Amino acid sequence: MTDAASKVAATSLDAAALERAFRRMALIRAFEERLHVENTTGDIPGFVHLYAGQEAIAVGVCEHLTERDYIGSTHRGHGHCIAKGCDLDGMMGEIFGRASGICGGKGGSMHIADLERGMLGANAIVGGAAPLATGAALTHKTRGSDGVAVAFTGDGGSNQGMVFEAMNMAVVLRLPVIFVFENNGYGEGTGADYAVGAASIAARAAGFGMPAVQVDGTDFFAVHAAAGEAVARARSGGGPSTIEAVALRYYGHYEGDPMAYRAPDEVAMLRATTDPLQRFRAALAARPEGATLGAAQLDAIERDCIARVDATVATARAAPFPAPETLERDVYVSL
Amino acid sequence: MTDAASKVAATSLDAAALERAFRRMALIRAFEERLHVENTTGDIPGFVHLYAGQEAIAVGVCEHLTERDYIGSTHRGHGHCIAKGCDLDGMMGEIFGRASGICGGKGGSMHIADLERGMLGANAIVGGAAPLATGAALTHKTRGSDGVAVAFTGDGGSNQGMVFEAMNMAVVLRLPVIFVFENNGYGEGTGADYAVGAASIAARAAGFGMPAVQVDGTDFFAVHAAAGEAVARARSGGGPSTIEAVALRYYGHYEGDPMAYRAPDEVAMLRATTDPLQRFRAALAARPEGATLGAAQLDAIERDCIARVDATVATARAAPFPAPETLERDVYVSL
Amino acid sequence: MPKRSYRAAINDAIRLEMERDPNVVLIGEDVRGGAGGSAGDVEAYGGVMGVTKGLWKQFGSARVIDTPISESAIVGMAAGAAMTGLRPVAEIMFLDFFGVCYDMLYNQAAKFRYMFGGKARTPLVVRGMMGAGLSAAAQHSQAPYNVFTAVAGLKVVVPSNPYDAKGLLITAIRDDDPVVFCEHKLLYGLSGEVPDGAYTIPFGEANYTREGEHVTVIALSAMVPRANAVADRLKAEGISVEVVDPRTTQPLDEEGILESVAHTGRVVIVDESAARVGIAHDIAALVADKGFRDLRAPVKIVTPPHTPVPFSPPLEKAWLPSEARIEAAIRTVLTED
Amino acid sequence: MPKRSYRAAINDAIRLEMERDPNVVLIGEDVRGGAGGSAGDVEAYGGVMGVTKGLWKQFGSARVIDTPISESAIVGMAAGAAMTGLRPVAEIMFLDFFGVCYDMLYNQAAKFRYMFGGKARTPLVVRGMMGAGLSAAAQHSQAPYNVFTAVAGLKVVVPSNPYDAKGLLITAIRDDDPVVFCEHKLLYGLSGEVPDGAYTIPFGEANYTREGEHVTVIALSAMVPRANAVADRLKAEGISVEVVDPRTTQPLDEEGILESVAHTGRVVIVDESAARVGIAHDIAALVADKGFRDLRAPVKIVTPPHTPVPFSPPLEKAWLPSEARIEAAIRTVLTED
Ligand SMILES: Cc1ncc(C[n+]2csc(CCOP(=O)(O)OP(=O)(O)O)c2C)c(N)n1
Ligand SMILES: Cc1ncc(C[n+]2csc(CCOP(=O)(O)OP(=O)(O)O)c2C)c(N)n1
Ligand SMILES: [Mg+2]
Ligand SMILES: [Mg+2]
Repeated sequence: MTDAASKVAATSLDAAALERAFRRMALIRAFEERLHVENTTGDIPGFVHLYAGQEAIAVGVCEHLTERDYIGSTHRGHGHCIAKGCDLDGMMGEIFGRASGICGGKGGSMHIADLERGMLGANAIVGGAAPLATGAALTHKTRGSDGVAVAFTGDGGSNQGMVFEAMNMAVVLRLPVIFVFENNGYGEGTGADYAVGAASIAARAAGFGMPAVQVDGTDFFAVHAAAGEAVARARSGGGPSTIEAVALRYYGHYEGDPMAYRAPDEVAMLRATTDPLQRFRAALAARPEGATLGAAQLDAIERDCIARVDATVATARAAPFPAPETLERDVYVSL
Repeated sequence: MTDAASKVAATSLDAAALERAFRRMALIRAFEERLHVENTTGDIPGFVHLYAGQEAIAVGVCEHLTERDYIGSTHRGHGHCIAKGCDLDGMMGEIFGRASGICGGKGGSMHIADLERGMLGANAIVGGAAPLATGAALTHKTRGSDGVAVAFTGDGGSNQGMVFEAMNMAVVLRLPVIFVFENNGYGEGTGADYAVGAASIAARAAGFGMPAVQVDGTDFFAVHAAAGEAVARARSGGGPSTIEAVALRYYGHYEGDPMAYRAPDEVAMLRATTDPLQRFRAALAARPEGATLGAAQLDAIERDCIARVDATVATARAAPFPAPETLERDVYVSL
Repeated sequence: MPKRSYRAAINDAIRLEMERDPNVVLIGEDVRGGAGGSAGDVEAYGGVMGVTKGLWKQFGSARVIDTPISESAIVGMAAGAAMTGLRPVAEIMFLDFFGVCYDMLYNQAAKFRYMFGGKARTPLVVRGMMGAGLSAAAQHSQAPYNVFTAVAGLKVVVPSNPYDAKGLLITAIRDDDPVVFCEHKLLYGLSGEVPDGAYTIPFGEANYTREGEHVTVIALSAMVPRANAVADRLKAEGISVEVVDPRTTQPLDEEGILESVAHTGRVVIVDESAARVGIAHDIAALVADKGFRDLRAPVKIVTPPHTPVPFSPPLEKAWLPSEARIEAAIRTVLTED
Repeated sequence: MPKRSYRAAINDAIRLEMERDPNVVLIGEDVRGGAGGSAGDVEAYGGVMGVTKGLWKQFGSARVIDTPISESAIVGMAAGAAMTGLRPVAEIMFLDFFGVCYDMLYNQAAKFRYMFGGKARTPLVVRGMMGAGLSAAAQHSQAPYNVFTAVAGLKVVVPSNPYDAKGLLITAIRDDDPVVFCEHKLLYGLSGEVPDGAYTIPFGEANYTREGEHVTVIALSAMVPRANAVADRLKAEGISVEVVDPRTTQPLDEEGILESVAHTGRVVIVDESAARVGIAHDIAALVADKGFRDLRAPVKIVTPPHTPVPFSPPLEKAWLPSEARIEAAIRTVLTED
């Protein structure tokens, strides 16, 4: 599934939808590129894991979702949050550990959640989203709604026991959940080619008895098409699906990671040849909307996004840290 | 793989080997049938899970193993213990909770172990044997020996996360371990057809990137042939394999289980049509050894086994219970 | 008042809450029993101990959900369902199995509310059986409520009789926080007065099962009947024993405990959970701090030895805190002065 | 004596034992780092915190084994290897992850010897980092050594300085029982005198890091330097504080602790593990029983609040037991009489 043009035909996105999708990818990119710089100031506490290079996956999937659909995310969750429509100031405030953060500064980058928008949380336990999203799918099924849930997991996380359990559970109970495995090549410093013993994550998932495909995760249209099928299947009672989307990350496992496990030119090559935003532009140029949504407009969107991120960083930096009195709040609903 | 006769050809067992195999199956059968009766006396503490009906699996696999090979077992472990050569009096004493038990009465039926014989223990945690046997295989690999390890797991246990993790780990590290899944139709009161979402346990395992076959677990020769290939592969550095062996159990999940989840005539039908010992006899009759190892000899072996079990029960019942002073011993090697 | 067993009281609580609220679902292994297999559409088990019998017949497979043997997916799915609006009651058959699924309770359900800045609600009940006494051996006889109590975000219930079991479970199901409900397998057959219909018992309110003057015995779960028996026996001797059953270990009724200690000045704590770092130690620490000025004798704790649970009946009997050991501890704190 | 960091001391201990005994193998995620991927045959990490750096280069992939992210298989494989003759050192990167793999420690490795009647040996070391202070948030900042200490069959080590870390880890690797070795991430950079070559420190022997007369402060892991700092500051005021570092929580040096309490009559326990059912409570219970007659003031414990670990630095700073809170507790037990 690498020929973008072919996929374009297969997807029914009007100009507005295409613009929204590009805007979301551009916003994720701007957000992460900016964090890469901000992190060097030492003002961001804890660990930050950037999503740059994987934008087409989060957006290609989430474009099929509404606010009543749920997603569960990972430690590398900024892209999923933005794709699901989380509040940008709340995210940035949280990452900076401020009171203005969407979790009041208690969670940080690895625990951003926006429950009203169906974003069930980033998760610092690798593989954690799979059982949780399976439960969100159970809620939809129990209530007879046609809502779905998506679990985002990495290639490394695909080897975690509870993820396998969740996949079998979803098949047995025929739950409307989509397991999206983002194969970005590495789990920390370990190659997916080493840690995943199977021919592919998708092939292994297929053995569990659900439709499973591998797509090029740098190709928005390929992801969007595969997700469209999976979401439609789930909504119509067809049960779970797996999508393995391959897209290597642009930065280290965490900010500060020297990446000694990657060939020196790997990332430069990726940026030059398979950048998701560039591929989106190329695909657009090859279709009628290319006229209405040309390079100039897309450039403007990218400038917009950078400006929005500038503003959100400024807001976050201006916000106070949480008050000490909040330390012992929010543990229980009632006690 | 259901035509026994064909398999016979495929296996190179001389008369002595055939006799030993039959004797072990008969001993397991006698042991379990007797426990079924003994349990009604109320003299056996705790839970007992009987292996009757699955004899061909434990024996078909363990006939390929020596004492330096390891096996990890389940809560339904008596058959594995006998097939691996555990001391019968030690087993029965343990099941009766006596000081003469192989674990001094501290473990019981669900924790029988005989480490000198490579039997790493029955395990009351479903799926527990898979990671442990994987570790025993690591010991062999690290030492450059050609020893192997076998993990016995049930159909229900095949859905446990750590079993999946162990399978992937074994493929990644190319470990000499064989995952034997005994599909006896049920996990407690739940059908394998319900709980295993995949087409088969073997099909799911194949997706992990290892050779995986499904065999008729009531056909000793089918199991023996599949195990022979898997063990040879492991010994020669070919890495892990999976064998799913299908053989329904004759008794309840535990002794006392009313089995309301099974068709009333299911077990009678099994005993009449696919009994592992009967099938072994039939296969033998169809080959030259049938002459030297005829019905009369096989009957004699079965009588032998029943007599041995009589003796072992008498010995166990005569043995004292463990002394209270032993309560706090054996927790640590040193303190 | 009608008599019910501890088992029946738990069943009754779940049934009433499932009737009352369509969001309550039951999830676990063989909570129905009989899915798949050759017998056709039956309820074969209703839980391995028969605790959930009849619920599948009444509520069907959509709300009484049998699962594969996948505890992480059971608890994780229940937690995900809880944070999205259901009120799942998830069963971990034997609480000893928390080892294969603890993350979903420990790092997920317990922490959602705090990590997410107070926005999450996770009305989840995880129930299971615990405790020694049936020769179920080392992996099926433990009582790990001490471990659960250590985790901020969880509530922990350890009912000691049928009346409490029903009222506390109804409270647990209606509670908006994750609750671990620990059923002692030795108590399932215990019968007592249990009203028909729903009633709740608030968390964090200890129950004085015996009132007394000379010594306070704090006991939990299956240790409560033993402590009561000792108290009744000693009464004849003129030794007046107050027995306090906290009923929930988080929240813990600190006042209730300290009040009794202030009253008697002497404390024995009987706890099956652990010989080290157990609930007994947690309560002893409370008393040694806030109750110190009232103490007239050392705080004695009666727990099992620091060993796994043995299989053989005589060993297991010696392992569990006995009435004899409870009595001896009482006599020690009474003679010390 | 040469100076080494806590990190280097741990690395040194593992290297020396791997040189000494071919059965010692290292198992974990990115203990090498660089398996697969596009860089070719490199050691990219040597542990996410660099603790195992250089070991793969020296011992190769057969003994420094990178694994998938499968903690149950890591600990389970290590346990199975240990019971069959290897002496594995398995890493759970962050001990918070015990939730996804606890069964293999709790129901398996810890219980083999007892369940199998004393016939098994499981020379397994499970090591990992713990503790708050780096804004790693609720799922990467916990210190669950209280949970491990509650389990019969496990030994638990909580080193507070480089010298102890090396000696205790060598002891752990040579020990024939399963040991959980808990490294505090705040201490990795701490430097101190560490001899070259192998030496062992026996388990169960507390270290008096400060000798004093007026009050005993029992502190563990990263709380020890804080307690020492407070002791040094109060000396100026003429307040003489004895600081006791148990170093191992199982076995626990009960005599060493009780001796100090007998000497001072006043106790403060500083423990990061938990606000409920922690090591502080376990030790307080010991003192309230066996040390009761020596006590002249309530037993005060200083722990974090009963909340998950918050992310934001000011909150996390307020969460961790501070020198100010330790000092306040000391003053309280000194004024009470
Ligand atoms: C259960 C668990 N094990 C290990 C870790 C440490 N860890 C955090 S991220 C990570 C790598 C995850 O790799 P992958 O799933 O491919 O996600 P990616 O970082 O590539 O997005 C690891 C090992 C963890 N957080 N949780
Ligand atoms: C982790 C865990 N979950 C649940 C149980 C309870 N249990 C004991 S045996 C069993 C059924 C196992 O089924 P299967 O693996 O097919 O083995 P079989 O009993 O059929 O031999 C269950 C659910 C357990 N012992 N351990
Ligand atoms: Mg990855
Ligand atoms: Mg089965």
